[in-house]
Amino acid sequence: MLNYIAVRILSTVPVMGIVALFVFILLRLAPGDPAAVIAGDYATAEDVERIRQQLGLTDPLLIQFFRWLGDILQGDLGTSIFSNKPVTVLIAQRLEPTLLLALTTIIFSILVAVPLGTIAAYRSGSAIDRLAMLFSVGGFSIPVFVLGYILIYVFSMQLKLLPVQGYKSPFTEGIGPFLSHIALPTLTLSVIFIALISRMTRASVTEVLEEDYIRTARAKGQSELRILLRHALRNAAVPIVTVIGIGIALLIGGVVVTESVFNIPGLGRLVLDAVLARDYPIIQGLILFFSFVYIFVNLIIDLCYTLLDPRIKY
Amino acid sequence: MSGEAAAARSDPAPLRIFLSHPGVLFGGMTLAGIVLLTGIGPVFATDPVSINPLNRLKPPGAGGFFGTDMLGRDVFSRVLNGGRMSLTVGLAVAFLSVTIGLTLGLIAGYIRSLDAVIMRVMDGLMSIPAILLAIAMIALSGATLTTVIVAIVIPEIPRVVRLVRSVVLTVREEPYVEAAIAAGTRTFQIMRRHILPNTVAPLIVQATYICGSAMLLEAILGFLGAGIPPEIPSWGNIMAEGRTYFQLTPWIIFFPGLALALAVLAVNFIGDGLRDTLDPRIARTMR
Amino acid sequence: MKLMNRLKPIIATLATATIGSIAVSETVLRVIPHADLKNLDPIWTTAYISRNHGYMIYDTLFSMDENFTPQPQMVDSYSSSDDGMEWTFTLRDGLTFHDGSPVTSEDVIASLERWGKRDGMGQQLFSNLASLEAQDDQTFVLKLASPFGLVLEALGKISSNVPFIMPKEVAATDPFEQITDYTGSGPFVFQEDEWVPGSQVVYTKFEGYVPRSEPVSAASGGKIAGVDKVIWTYFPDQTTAVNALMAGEVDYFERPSNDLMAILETNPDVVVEVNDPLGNIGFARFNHLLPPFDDVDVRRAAILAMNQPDYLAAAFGDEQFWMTCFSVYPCGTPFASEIASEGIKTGSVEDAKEALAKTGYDGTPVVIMQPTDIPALSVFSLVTAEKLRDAGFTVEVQAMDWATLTSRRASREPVSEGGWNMFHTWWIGADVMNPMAIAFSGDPDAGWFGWPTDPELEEARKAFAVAETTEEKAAQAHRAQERLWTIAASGQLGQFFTPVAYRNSVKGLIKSPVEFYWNITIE
Amino acid sequence: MTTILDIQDLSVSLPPGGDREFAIEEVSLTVDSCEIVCVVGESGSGKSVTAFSVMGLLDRRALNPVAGTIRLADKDLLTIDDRTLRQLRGERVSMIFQEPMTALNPVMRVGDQIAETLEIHTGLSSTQRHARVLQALADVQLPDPKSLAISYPHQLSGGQRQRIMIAMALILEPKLLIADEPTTALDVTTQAKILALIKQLQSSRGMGVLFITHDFGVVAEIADRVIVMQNGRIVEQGQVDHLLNAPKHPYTRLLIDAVPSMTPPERRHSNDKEALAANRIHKIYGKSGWFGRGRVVHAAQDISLTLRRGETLGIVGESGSGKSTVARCIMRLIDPTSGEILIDSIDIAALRQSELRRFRHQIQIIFQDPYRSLNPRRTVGDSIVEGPMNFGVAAVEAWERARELMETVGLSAESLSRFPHQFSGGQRQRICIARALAMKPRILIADEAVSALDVSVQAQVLDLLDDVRQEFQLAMLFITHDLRVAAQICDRIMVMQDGQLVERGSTATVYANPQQQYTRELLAAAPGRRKFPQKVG
Repeated sequence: MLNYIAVRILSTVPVMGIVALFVFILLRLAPGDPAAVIAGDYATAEDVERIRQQLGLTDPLLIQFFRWLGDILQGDLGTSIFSNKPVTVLIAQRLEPTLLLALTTIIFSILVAVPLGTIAAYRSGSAIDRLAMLFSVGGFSIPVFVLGYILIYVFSMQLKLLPVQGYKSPFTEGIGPFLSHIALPTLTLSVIFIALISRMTRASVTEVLEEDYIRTARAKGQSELRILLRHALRNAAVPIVTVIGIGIALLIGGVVVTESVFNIPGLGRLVLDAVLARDYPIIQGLILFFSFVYIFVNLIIDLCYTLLDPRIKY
Repeated sequence: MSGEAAAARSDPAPLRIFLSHPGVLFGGMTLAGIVLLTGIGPVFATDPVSINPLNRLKPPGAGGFFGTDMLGRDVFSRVLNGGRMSLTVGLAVAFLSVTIGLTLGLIAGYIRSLDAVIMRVMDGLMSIPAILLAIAMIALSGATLTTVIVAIVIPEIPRVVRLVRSVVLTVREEPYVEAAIAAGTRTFQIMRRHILPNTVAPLIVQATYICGSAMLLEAILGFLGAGIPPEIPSWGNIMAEGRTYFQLTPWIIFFPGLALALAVLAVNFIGDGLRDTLDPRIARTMR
Repeated sequence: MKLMNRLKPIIATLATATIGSIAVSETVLRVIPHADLKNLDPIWTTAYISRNHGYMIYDTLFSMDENFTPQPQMVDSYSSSDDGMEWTFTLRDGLTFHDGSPVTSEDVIASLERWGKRDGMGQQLFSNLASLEAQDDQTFVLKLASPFGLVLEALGKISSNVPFIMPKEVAATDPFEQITDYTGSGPFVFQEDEWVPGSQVVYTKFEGYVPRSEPVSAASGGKIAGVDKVIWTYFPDQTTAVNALMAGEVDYFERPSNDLMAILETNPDVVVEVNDPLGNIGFARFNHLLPPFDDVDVRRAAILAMNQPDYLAAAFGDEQFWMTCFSVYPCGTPFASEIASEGIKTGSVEDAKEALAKTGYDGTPVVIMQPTDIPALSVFSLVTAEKLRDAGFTVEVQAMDWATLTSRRASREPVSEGGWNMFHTWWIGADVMNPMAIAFSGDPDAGWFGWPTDPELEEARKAFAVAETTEEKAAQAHRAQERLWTIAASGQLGQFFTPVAYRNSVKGLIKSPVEFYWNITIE
Repeated sequence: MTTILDIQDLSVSLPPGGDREFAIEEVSLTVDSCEIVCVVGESGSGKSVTAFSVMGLLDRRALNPVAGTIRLADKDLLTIDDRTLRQLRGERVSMIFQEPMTALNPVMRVGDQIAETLEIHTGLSSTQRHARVLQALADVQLPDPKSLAISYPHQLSGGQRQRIMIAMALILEPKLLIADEPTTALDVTTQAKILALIKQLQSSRGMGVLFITHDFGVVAEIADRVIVMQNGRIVEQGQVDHLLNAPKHPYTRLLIDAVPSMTPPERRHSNDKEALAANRIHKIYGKSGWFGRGRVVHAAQDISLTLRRGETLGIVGESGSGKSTVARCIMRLIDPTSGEILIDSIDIAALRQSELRRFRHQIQIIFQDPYRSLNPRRTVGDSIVEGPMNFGVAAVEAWERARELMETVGLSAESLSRFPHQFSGGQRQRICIARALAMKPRILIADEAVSALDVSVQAQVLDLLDDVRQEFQLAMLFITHDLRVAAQICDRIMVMQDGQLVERGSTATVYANPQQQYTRELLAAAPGRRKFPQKVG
């Protein structure tokens, strides 16, 4: 087991390496020039050149890459060209809102999606099933931002139930404000995630319900509900958990949009600003960071398999 | 005898089931309708890019069926023409990612030596959130139809590769493949004759999903300001441009939004239909 | 893995990384700025948001009043020799930096020198400068080598780059590197630990600030902080911003999209008004180095097609927010006039067609760079594209974001090698009030992107610089305008005003081209 | 003797569009206490449907009882409500299934799975339940119940799992046990033990058992009464001895005759020249982890064999004995870790894939599962001509030969243009044989080639194999777990266990007086030795 964890962790290193290289190349091949942006309207070509040198953009690519890589290994993701702040600090500032938004979304989605998918699977072909699946397909079909606008319009502007925008930290401003501010973003972000999970739950549970041991449980005289909870869900868990892991990427993507719509000062906003401003260090740092999170989460999930299914041994 | 009979009964015509699938019926009709409209629409609709500042933000009726946008352009004709672009993106992405993914997947699944390399790269790509990758690529290398398509294709590839690879790995264990090996069939032929056909079904299904999500992603990229240049209308950038006016003139977002939702819905329905018709086991490998 | 351990600190600092909380006792002004404050050095960048930040925390020697005449701000008294070659300035008493140390001539000189290396006008001042020396802590002397008539205009420059006064050691920073110490002597103090780039900036009242006695007039007069705290929260999304203002979650919205006014005006608690008397001037800039716009007649033809109302209506909607202006200097400013402006008034595609036909235009495609992330400019580009097409040009619109545009417009290469033919932008009125503005340069080497060449224009600008009397200045200004029109340096797209919107509880906004936050109170 | 189960005129309908209207039709049978009733039939005979309708476990979307009654404990199971039915299940009637692996919940400790039954039907405390579970495990003669109770199904052997199932089924001492092919998935030795166990428990508890099977050997071992089903109808029933010795219905007779005899027929000893020799073949499976080597499995340990033209060499053994590994090594479908495989004194074990291709046509193989041996997407013809055409045979010629071969294996030449799913299992196996023969091989390997087939079909395919062997002078390597089959077709046999060779010799000798203990057990375990007098020479 430990052996496996070690292997698994080691195996993420090349992946991270590839991500790093990919990101680096991506940014360096791009035409946009941060120096010019910095130099501003009145700058002459010389000024731009000067700035470019200060940013070390004139060195050979390979040197730039390894310099950068070296820094990363020392935990230094570089310094923002514009705000002059260390990328790690910028990330730290923005981590909380994104993290909590992601968490509330995941929790909410699971609470809704798993029962939904299970019922759909159990009553497969029934009205409930059709409805649930229609919803889930619908979830994949509505652009996140349109949904966000509609929710704001209905809940904030018309019903005046919830605040329009912003983020309140549960640590400094209390749980109440936090919840009221996070509610709409969570709802917005959850729809696609619910769609994803409920689909997988349905597929997985449907498959499990075909299994012989379900028949055995019935032969014992077990009640249908118990069969679903104790036998079906337990065995259907692995693919569901897996899809949640893969969904993290989807989630991070959604966060970018949701945060701009609801004006949440999170990482999604940060990356967007950085890209539009050509703030290379931030873009690199963030994409690396997100990939790391993704890989890490999926690593954890991998290890959870052993708990969910004793047959999986490492 | 009954054993024989029982066997002979297996495998009814999948096409019939497929076509009788309610989702497919709905999806197919809707999609056909949309394609038809976007196809012939531009003929009778006005010029989607001609601007008319004095006739801006007119509600539906006053300015064309769907009203006009902030430049006084006819939303109706923009939606029709935009559909063309969105569908192009959807189809192009689906086609490209499937072809590339298929090739890589076959290689990875059959040539052990390359497997590790390819899959590591795929893992790397997969771990970068699609939207981030896309906005980065587009914003950095300039938004054109091509860059948008490429930017959406790249994150999609790994999923296809994994799917194909898993199919290859299972199928290559099948006795009939071993029989073919025993019959001295060359690897390439084995792939072509025995393995490739097995990947087709799941790939078609996957393709429909990719197509749908690509159209959505295009819209979202537009919203984030990294979409197809407004010169060429697409459902995505129509909505993106109109979003400032969401409360003032909802129709600018509503109509393209509706069109998009319908199209994606249709495509997804067809995908589900295919999935249910084909081996349900592939349902698991789908998103 | 290593990275993980290294990232631990991030998780650790989580607690500190929360949005600044607001105590009820203090009065707070919650502002939606027009842009995200990306960097804090108003000398290093010309970004207007950084300039506004500068006005919050720094003070200036002179500052423009409503009539755009420079008035002393930090300066108490000053005198100049009869030939105007030697100037002596004395600082007010009681000027202190946020750290309590007094403001001295040394600080002033260091600050001006740094500014002089980056700012256009500053460069001109220093190029005519013989010496700039401190007499004592509060007095310093400026000696000119050659006549320069705009000493006070330069020192009182209202917009980027503004000669803000920083502490000596801060001003010692290489002008091409950002400062890292944000100590100023202005009416507000920057709260660095509460700054979340991309989202929030927090300022608190500087108790130690000694305002002038005069009433506020634009940038001049006594800067009295009316609130304890000013919080800028950047909204990337207009719709959300407007909703937030209407829901009373913010007090003041610097630059709502003109089209959203319709919504805002429906809300009784929200005031919408134009605060900037000058507004902004839309420009269509040609690249004078590349065909087809290396030919003055082709440029003229293009300008003939440009009809200001079309641009303005398309970009800014309701007419209350724009007006046509056929002067290179903002209408309503001293040098504004319509001398030689006939050519730009026509705005008729037909005339353009005719004119173009007479030129040797060979159908060379016109590459227009369209900044899709800036709505107004994006619209300008589309309008121009349409007009030029109708006028018989071959047009290719290339969409990109502003960042890409700013880097690409610096290229003098042919289009095939990343060059360009046209792009659109605007200058805020205050920046183009006289010929000195770099926008009007006729010198391709020192000049602004587009690089028009016209010695006579340069003469006019130089003459303006040394002109003593107002009449003389006016004469040179008009000469410059006449040249600019004749060489068809760039297309004039008219004057537009960006209204502000605020809760009616906010009082005491200052009429000015630049947003100031002193003198504002909340009821 | 009281009647526990009484089924009268039960008919269960099939979904429309099938080849017949009813899965079972007018089935009437009874099970008394203290008796084991075997329901025998081939696939599709409806024997399982009968069993499942008693449990009320039919898939209602497909199968619906339309007529008749099932009386158990003076209730009609077809009319009572689900609650009552659930109560009866496990308490009065319980069931064990064919595949104990899939029948047990893989993520639940077996102890808990047994306890679950108690949880449902009794108010016992968890400690009491635990005690009962341990008792039950002991009753089914499982060693060390304590540790077994906390283990997961995948950690147990097939036999142990089936015992768990039995313990689970019997923990509430139901009056009726339904056993659906409970030993089919097990090795022959294990099967013998399980059968013994069931019989013992049945008599000690005086239950009635409804035992579903396809194997007359098993019937002979365990049944008191026999019911023969065909196409959903009962064709004959009666006391076991009576029915086995004097079957009335032709179908019954056919089934009984199809059971291969344990006595090898007289065979001439082939002195023909050697077609293949394998020397000291060794196959090791080892997962070598990042840190050091993982555990290593010796799938086959220096196995040597020679194979003459025209003779059939059998390799018999139970699952995991390594018999298939040897076959696949010789095929070079997997690469032997060491050892040589000589054809015409060329060691093909050493050849690289590219060089190997030239030799491929000389050895051909037929697999166990007829449903996976043919590419469902290619016509039978395509599959058959593929090989020859790989070796440059002209299409016309290849197809001509294919037609002949179809005749040879007893199928019509037209079938070439049809797809596999249009054929039955037996027919597919014939096609596979044709495909193999198309290569004009010298050596034919049959890897459990008849194991998946119904007895009647099995017999025919066996005959076919024997015929083609003679006709084409093939050297045949016959892999099987079924001693009866081996007895009938093999000239010589090798007995394998755990990857090692236990005993070898001419079939007759080995069967007559086995030298090794394991071989004796194996032979002894073959079901139905005692009750097929006319078949045990």
